[in-house]
Amino acid sequence: MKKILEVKDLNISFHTFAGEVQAIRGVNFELNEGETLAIVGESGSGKSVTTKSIMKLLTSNAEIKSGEINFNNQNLISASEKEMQKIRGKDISMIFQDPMTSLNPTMTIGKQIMEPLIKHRNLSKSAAREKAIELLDLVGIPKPDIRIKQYPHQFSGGMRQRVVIAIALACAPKILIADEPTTALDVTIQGQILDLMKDLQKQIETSIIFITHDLGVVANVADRVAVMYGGKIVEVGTVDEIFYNPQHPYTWGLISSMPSLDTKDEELFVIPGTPPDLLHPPKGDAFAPRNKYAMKIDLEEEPPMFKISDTHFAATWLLHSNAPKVEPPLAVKERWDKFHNNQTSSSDGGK
Amino acid sequence: ACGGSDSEGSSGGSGSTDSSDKQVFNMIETAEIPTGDPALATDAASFIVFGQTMEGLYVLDENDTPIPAIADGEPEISEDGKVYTFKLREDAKWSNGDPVTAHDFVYAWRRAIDPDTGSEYAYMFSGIIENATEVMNGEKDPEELSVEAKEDYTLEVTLEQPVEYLNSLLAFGTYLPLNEEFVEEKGSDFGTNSENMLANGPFELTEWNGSGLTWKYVKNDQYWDNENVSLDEVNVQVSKEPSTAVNLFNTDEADRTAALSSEYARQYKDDENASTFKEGSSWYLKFNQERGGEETPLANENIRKALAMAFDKESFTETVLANGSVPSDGYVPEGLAKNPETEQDFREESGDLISYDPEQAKEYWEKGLEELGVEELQLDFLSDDTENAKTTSEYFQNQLETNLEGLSIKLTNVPFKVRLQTTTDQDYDIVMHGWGPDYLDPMTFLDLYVTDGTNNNTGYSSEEYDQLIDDAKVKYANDPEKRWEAMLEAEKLLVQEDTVIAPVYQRGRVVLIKPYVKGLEEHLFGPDYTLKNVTIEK
Amino acid sequence: MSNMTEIPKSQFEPAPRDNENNEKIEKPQLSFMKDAWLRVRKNKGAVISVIFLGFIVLMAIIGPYLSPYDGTTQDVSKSNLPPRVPVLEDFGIFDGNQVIGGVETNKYEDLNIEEYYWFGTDSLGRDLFTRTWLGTRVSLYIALLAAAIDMAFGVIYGLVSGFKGGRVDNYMQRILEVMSGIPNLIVVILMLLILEPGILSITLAMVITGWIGMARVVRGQVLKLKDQEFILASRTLGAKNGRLLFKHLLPNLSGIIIINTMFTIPSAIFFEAFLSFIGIGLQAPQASLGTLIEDGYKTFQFLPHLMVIPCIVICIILITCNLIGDGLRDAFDPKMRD
Amino acid sequence: MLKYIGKRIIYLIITLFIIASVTFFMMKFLPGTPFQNEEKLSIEQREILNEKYGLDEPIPVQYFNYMTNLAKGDLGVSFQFDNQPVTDLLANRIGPSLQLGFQAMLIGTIVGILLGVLAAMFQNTWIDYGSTFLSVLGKSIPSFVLAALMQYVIGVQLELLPVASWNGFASSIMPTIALAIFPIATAARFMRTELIEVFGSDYITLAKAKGNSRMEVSMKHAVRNALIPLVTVLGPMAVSLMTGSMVVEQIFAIPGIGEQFVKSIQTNDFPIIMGTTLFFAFLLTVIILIIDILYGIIDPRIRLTGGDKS
Amino acid sequence: MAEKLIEVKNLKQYFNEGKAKEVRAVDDISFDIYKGETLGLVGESGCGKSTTGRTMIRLYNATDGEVLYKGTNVHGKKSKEDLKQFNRKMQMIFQDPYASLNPRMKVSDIIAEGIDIHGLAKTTGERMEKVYELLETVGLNREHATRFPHEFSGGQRQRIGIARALAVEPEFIIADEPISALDVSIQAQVVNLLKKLQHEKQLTYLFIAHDLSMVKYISDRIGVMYFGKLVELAPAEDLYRNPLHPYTKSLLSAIPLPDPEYERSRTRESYDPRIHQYKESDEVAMREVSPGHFVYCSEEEFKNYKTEYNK
Ligand SMILES: Nc1ncnc2c1ncn2[C@@H]1O[C@H](COP(=O)(O)OP(=O)(O)OP(=O)(O)O)[C@@H](O)[C@H]1O
Ligand SMILES: Nc1ncnc2c1ncn2[C@@H]1O[C@H](COP(=O)(O)OP(=O)(O)OP(=O)(O)O)[C@@H](O)[C@H]1O
Ligand SMILES: [Mg+2]
Ligand SMILES: [Mg+2]
Repeated sequence: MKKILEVKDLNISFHTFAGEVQAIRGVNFELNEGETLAIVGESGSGKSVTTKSIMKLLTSNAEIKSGEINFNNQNLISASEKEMQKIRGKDISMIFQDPMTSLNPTMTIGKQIMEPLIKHRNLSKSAAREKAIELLDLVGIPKPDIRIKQYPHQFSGGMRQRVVIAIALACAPKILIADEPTTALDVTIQGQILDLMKDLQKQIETSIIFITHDLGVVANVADRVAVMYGGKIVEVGTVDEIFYNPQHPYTWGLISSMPSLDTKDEELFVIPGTPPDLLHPPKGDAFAPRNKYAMKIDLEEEPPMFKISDTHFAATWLLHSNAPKVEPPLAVKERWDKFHNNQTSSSDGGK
Repeated sequence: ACGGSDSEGSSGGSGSTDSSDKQVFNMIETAEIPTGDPALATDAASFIVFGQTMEGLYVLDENDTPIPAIADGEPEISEDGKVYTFKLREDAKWSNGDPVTAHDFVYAWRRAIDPDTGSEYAYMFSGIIENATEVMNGEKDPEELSVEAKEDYTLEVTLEQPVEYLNSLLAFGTYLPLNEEFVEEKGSDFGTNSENMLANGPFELTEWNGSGLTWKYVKNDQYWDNENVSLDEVNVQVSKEPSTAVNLFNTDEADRTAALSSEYARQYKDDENASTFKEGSSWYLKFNQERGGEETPLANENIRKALAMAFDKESFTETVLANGSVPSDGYVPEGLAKNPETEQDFREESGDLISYDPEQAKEYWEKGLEELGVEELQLDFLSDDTENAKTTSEYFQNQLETNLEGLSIKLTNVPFKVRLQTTTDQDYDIVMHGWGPDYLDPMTFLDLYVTDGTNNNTGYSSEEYDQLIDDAKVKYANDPEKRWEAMLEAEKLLVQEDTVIAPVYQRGRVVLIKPYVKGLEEHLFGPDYTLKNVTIEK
Repeated sequence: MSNMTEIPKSQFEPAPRDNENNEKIEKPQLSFMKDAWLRVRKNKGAVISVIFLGFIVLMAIIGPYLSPYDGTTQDVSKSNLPPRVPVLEDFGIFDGNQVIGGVETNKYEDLNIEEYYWFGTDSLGRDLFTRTWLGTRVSLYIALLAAAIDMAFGVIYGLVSGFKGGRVDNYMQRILEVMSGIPNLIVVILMLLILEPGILSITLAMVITGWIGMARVVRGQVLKLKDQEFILASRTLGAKNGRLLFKHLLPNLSGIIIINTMFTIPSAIFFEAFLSFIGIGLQAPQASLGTLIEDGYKTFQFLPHLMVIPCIVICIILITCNLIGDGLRDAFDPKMRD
Repeated sequence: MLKYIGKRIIYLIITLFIIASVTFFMMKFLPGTPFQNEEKLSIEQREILNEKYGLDEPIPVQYFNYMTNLAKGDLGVSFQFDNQPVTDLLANRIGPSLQLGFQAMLIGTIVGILLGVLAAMFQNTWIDYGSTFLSVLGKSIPSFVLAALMQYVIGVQLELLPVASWNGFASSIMPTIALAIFPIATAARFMRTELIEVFGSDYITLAKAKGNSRMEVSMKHAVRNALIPLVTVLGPMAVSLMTGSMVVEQIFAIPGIGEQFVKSIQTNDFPIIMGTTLFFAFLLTVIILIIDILYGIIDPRIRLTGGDKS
Repeated sequence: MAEKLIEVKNLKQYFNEGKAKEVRAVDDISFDIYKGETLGLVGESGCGKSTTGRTMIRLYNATDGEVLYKGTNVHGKKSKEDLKQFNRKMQMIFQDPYASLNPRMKVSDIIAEGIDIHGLAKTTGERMEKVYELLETVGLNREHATRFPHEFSGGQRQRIGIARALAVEPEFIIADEPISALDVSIQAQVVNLLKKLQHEKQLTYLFIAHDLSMVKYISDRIGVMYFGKLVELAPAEDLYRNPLHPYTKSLLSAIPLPDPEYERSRTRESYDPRIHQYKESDEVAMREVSPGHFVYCSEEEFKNYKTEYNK
């Protein structure tokens, strides 16, 4: 598989009135052609900042301290604003979380879809309109020729999100970044949108970075999953590896704190405490204070990425050869068992 | 002075290459023209317009002496001095070509006095012309006003009693003639813009829309004496802001400013373009002796005298007003009237009745306080919020408080209307009051302070004073010398002995006028100026 | 990763856990106001403005006592003097020189005046330094009074209107609409003619329509806040209206009230100056910055200092108030607006 | 839409009625008579005149008379300008005021918006500080000072423009600038605040993500949205410009309505006071109505209230 | 579980009644809540869940219908004292952890508000004691009492909200999406806490949410709402196993589960209300398909559901 994007050792800080917020502290990942990479993690863990930095859309108080973002043999971090403008919307486009606020309320839907088409594809106005109607049709909006003249407030939430998707797909981008595209929607509509995205991905063969904190959604859309915590990726692997063979205690927490349809009376697994204060990131593992399995070394040294398989890495000292074997939460254990059974029965667990 | 300069005057003294030989004069006024109807006119701006566009039986010459205009020479006066028969000049015409006849006077005067017209100056006829008061009060018909056109060019006027100053009244705006046909045709639109007006004077008013800030006078071809008018056109621009007026003058957009404000007058008083003129209004402090039915401290004569002597008028007019006003030690202004025999000015003859004298003031003050049995006094000082009134008040406050120990002055500056109301209600202690003449005679000032006079408002009541005024009005109506004496005595009583009022100054004005403007006549009564004899000698 | 094996085994023992600290908040305690203050402090413009404004206020308080002259004593022989300051005059500025009609003169020398008038004197020979600060005092007083009345009235009106809602709100809004239909200058002028002239009536006249803006803003905010869940929560606990208004709504409105007031103060000062110009200002001998400017304005072509000095003071007050208002808005905003 | 406008017009009439009533009774508190030479009139004369102008009747009767005349569109006759119908006076005077107001408004909003956009785009740079400082300074200098300074420097010293008077466009330049300062400052400050907020919204990020440049984002997407709140303050601002321009009118000797109005109050010219107040109020309410309609044009969310919701 | 704590009978809540923009947020719904149980309420956004809860607690005056609390109508005329009592018995926990705490009040004052209103503490010392106790009950500690809400994370805020509700010792709590705005990792904290409290204090819950897996976990019975109507009401297990109403089915089929294998094989069903094709004459009402399992249906559908259920 061909790498299309590579993020290396990214460090980003925000300068705020209270001091320097170290939002991203060494993020590495890569994105392959045609795959969907899901990034999960709790609120404030740096998911949005990471993806916004790919587009170079960070606010003015942000500073990219170090790192590389390689796209098409070009390091975007050193790209000029002009060059970025050519990439944005054309090669990389983005879908935002809130369909209610991400459309310009005073511009017709048509204009908003046509904008990137005229810009990057040099289409004429009429051609762009035609294409826009086509796109609306593609994302399943009935009567697109009428709808195109309407304003966002005349659309329901689900329809707006489709419009946002249509805008993002207008130029058939190589990478589509979807930052919590369904969080604000109902489950039923969410399901439709997810199906739609998967369909479209097949049609235009784009790679997707999908941000969410809903593990159900991740399970549905992702090929690979990166788990973020405290400005870092703490575990990355294929969707099966993350769901059935999670290694990082934070991932354990995430998975087991969700009741499955048949958990009943037992207490849910809880990740206690609060997220780290990125103004003063703790020494050692940022997750240690909330980690039931924390060891002395967690308080002193940051864990490196331990390799579990070719595709699966996790940053926890528990994987160190000297670490004691610990008992993961029950729910995780059940998953492990399933995974190992699968592994033994059929060797290809991935796709 | 320029009367002699004939029409050649226009081209005379050219030197400069005047492309057109037109004589154009640009001037500035401070207020809009409120009306073009002489019966309704009440204020300077309107009377200035009539001064240029209309002539009555008399007009004022450059020395403010009434001279016959539409009247053809002096009238015939009956034995008892009550019936005047005027011959009118037959060459006088309205600007539409109609002749000016005796009927025009009859019509105009009857119209003015008719209550339905609502003239605020109707009282100018009252007590002068027979039946005027009754007509004015609606007790008689306007037709009963004793003025008659015996023939087209003969006007007979019957007076209530002989009037010493009749000529000056006949020069006044309310006594102007009107063309009946024209006025009736225009109805209520008469005088509301320059289209709806007729002239019988040197100029016609044009380009006046009724409330605009600009208008023009153009030479009236129908005017009987138009050969002696050299100006072709006068452009008037209203500027209420003194600095703007000066700026316009300095950029040569205006040849004459209106009266400068104190600040500018002070700066420009030595300027070669500055011209100072003493106006006819007298300004003084009025002391209220009775407030809310009770005597005020000012009922005490010593207190009044003390106050009247306790401020420096000289430095007031010099430094605070600095606008050409002169300190005054009497009530009747200078230049208003002359002794019928000696030709001596009333002011001069009457002399300095009360002057600045802090020492004397202190004495009176102490005596007054003792009589009142107090050590301290607080008095209200009421004044307009115009005419530098705030600075003026502050000046008086400072002077009085400094010179009179134990006095504290509380200032109240209010708009004009409020000041009038407060004065009428006698709800004040001291008020700064100004009065301008309605005709050229001291009586226009003096009869204010008779018992219960409309404008007395001080609670002052003196049988002696009332008697003197009555004598002057009735007993000596036909005896100018005696009458003069009575008036002199009255002023002395009012100011020097009873000190009902404390004279401060006679108002003056400083205007900027280009040296090439010659022959502008300024008046202390009636229109502020007349332009008939103006020439531009660039 | 090379040194990984070198990590001693002991390091892999379970870390000591103190459950107590689980929920500990590291940051020092911050009240809402303190937090806002921290934000304001970051805004350089606002901080500098606070310093300048503080200086002006200080001068309004002590300024009149700094000069040897009392501001009401007149000496017409020393009228209209230009500024002259002891040390600065040696540097050729503020030395009493002025140019009149293109000629440089020094009135102090011409008239043998020994005194130093730091800001010069006015037409009655009064010390302008003292008068400027006295005027500042009056202007600030008027402005604060106006702002306070505006605030009290506008806030109550807005609160009631927004909180009661429904028909009451509808009527109150109609009343506001009518009130704002009346051109405010008319009201002010009429009020000043009817009322006894003075500082209080000027202030009242200005306030008559001034509170409308505040009422609108407060109402808007109340409408937004009253359906917030914390209000609903309080209701479900059985809270009465008084509690909702004063414990919940009012404290949350404080931000916009302060900001609005910061903008009311300069507009009141400005309006008073404007009234002075059309001749319905203060009673003499009271002077405000407005009347001083108006006085000086008449002669600014010859005696610029009479206008320029009070003008500078008024500008400083207005600019600083505006910038502080901005700073406060930025500080309160993130939570207050949406 | 029509129904909405109809409703608003009814409100407008009610508002005007209330304003007329309030002003009428307030005026009756004014001291003194409306007669110019009040001081020289005797009591009897005053009574005669009062009778002539119907001022001797009980106030409720006067009120009733005024209101019935008003309903007929008759605003009465001025006292100051004898026999001039108030309607004519207004007609004569309103032109220059409206023209100045309009010009100032136009320049003010355009320049102000530009300044505001610049300030917001370059937030916290010297451009921002400069624009902020300029606009606050513009707001801080009393307009009469500014007008007089301009007249002196530009008119007298440099002789670039006419010092005063009202003829032709050239003479309207300085007054327009003097008047425009306030809207410039207001619009700039408003625009800056709103834009900064709009810049923080998701749709702006999306617009950037489409590859728009800063300028395109600002002009195509942000400005229109930031304009919405500005529009609300434009109404009252326009009216105060057209009516509150008395200072500028006086300094530049412009035959406008503001300057006229102050004088009518000082001289108790009741019909003009009433007429002008009503006219101002009418203007204000109509402008507010227009602005509400304009609102709908700028903001499509408001346009279709009650209408079809397809 | 026999005792009915709450009976909701034909409750209606229309907004802007009679106007063009009338919204029938709650349109004639009836259900009971038994003492000590948790009733879950699910449905898509805007279907009227919150409105139901808020009307029950009298934040809105019901357009029609009644809510009986232990047999007395909550919405009838009541004396101030009765109201106060009622306010103590029924409490609410809100959705938005940011909007539900007054940013200008200290945590101690927020929690003590109910204590203050109902005069439950005689001295300030006693008041603070109660506050500390409540803080500890919800897993926070004493020092938090003097802090301001903005210093807390979402989960902590939500627990403060719970503490506030508990302060008046209620019997019945309406929890309106108490976890929707929280991170997955925090949700469990709150849910565990709610469960623990229910055990300790014998509380009854109305639990509103749209996350069905969480609802199922916490609820004994579940009601499904669609457009202001209750369309299905059944014991939690039963509902999941045998969903009858097509809307319920579509809802269940849409829940994403953290199980990639399941996700790969899932098929979503969509719901189109037109499939019902009710006729004028049809009496559409809640009908009991099996004991405790109600469906909103017509007579005809009822038969079909019955056969389907018994399959
Ligand atoms: N403009 C900014 N200024 C200061 N700090 C910021 C800014 N943007 C983000 N941060 C900080 O960076 C960190 C990461 O934020 P980010 O938005 O990437 O989180 P996230 O994982 O996307 O969370 P969520 O799930 O809530 O969207 C947070 O601690 C946040 O406070
Ligand atoms: N105060 C109100 N005035 C008018 N309409 C309202 C009001 N409150 C709610 N509504 C409307 O009532 C309907 C039901 O709203 P409600 O908040 O009860 O839905 P919900 O099921 O809680 O949705 P969500 O899951 O988004 O919280 C919605 O259409 C909403 O727009
Ligand atoms: Mg995010
Ligand atoms: Mg809800």
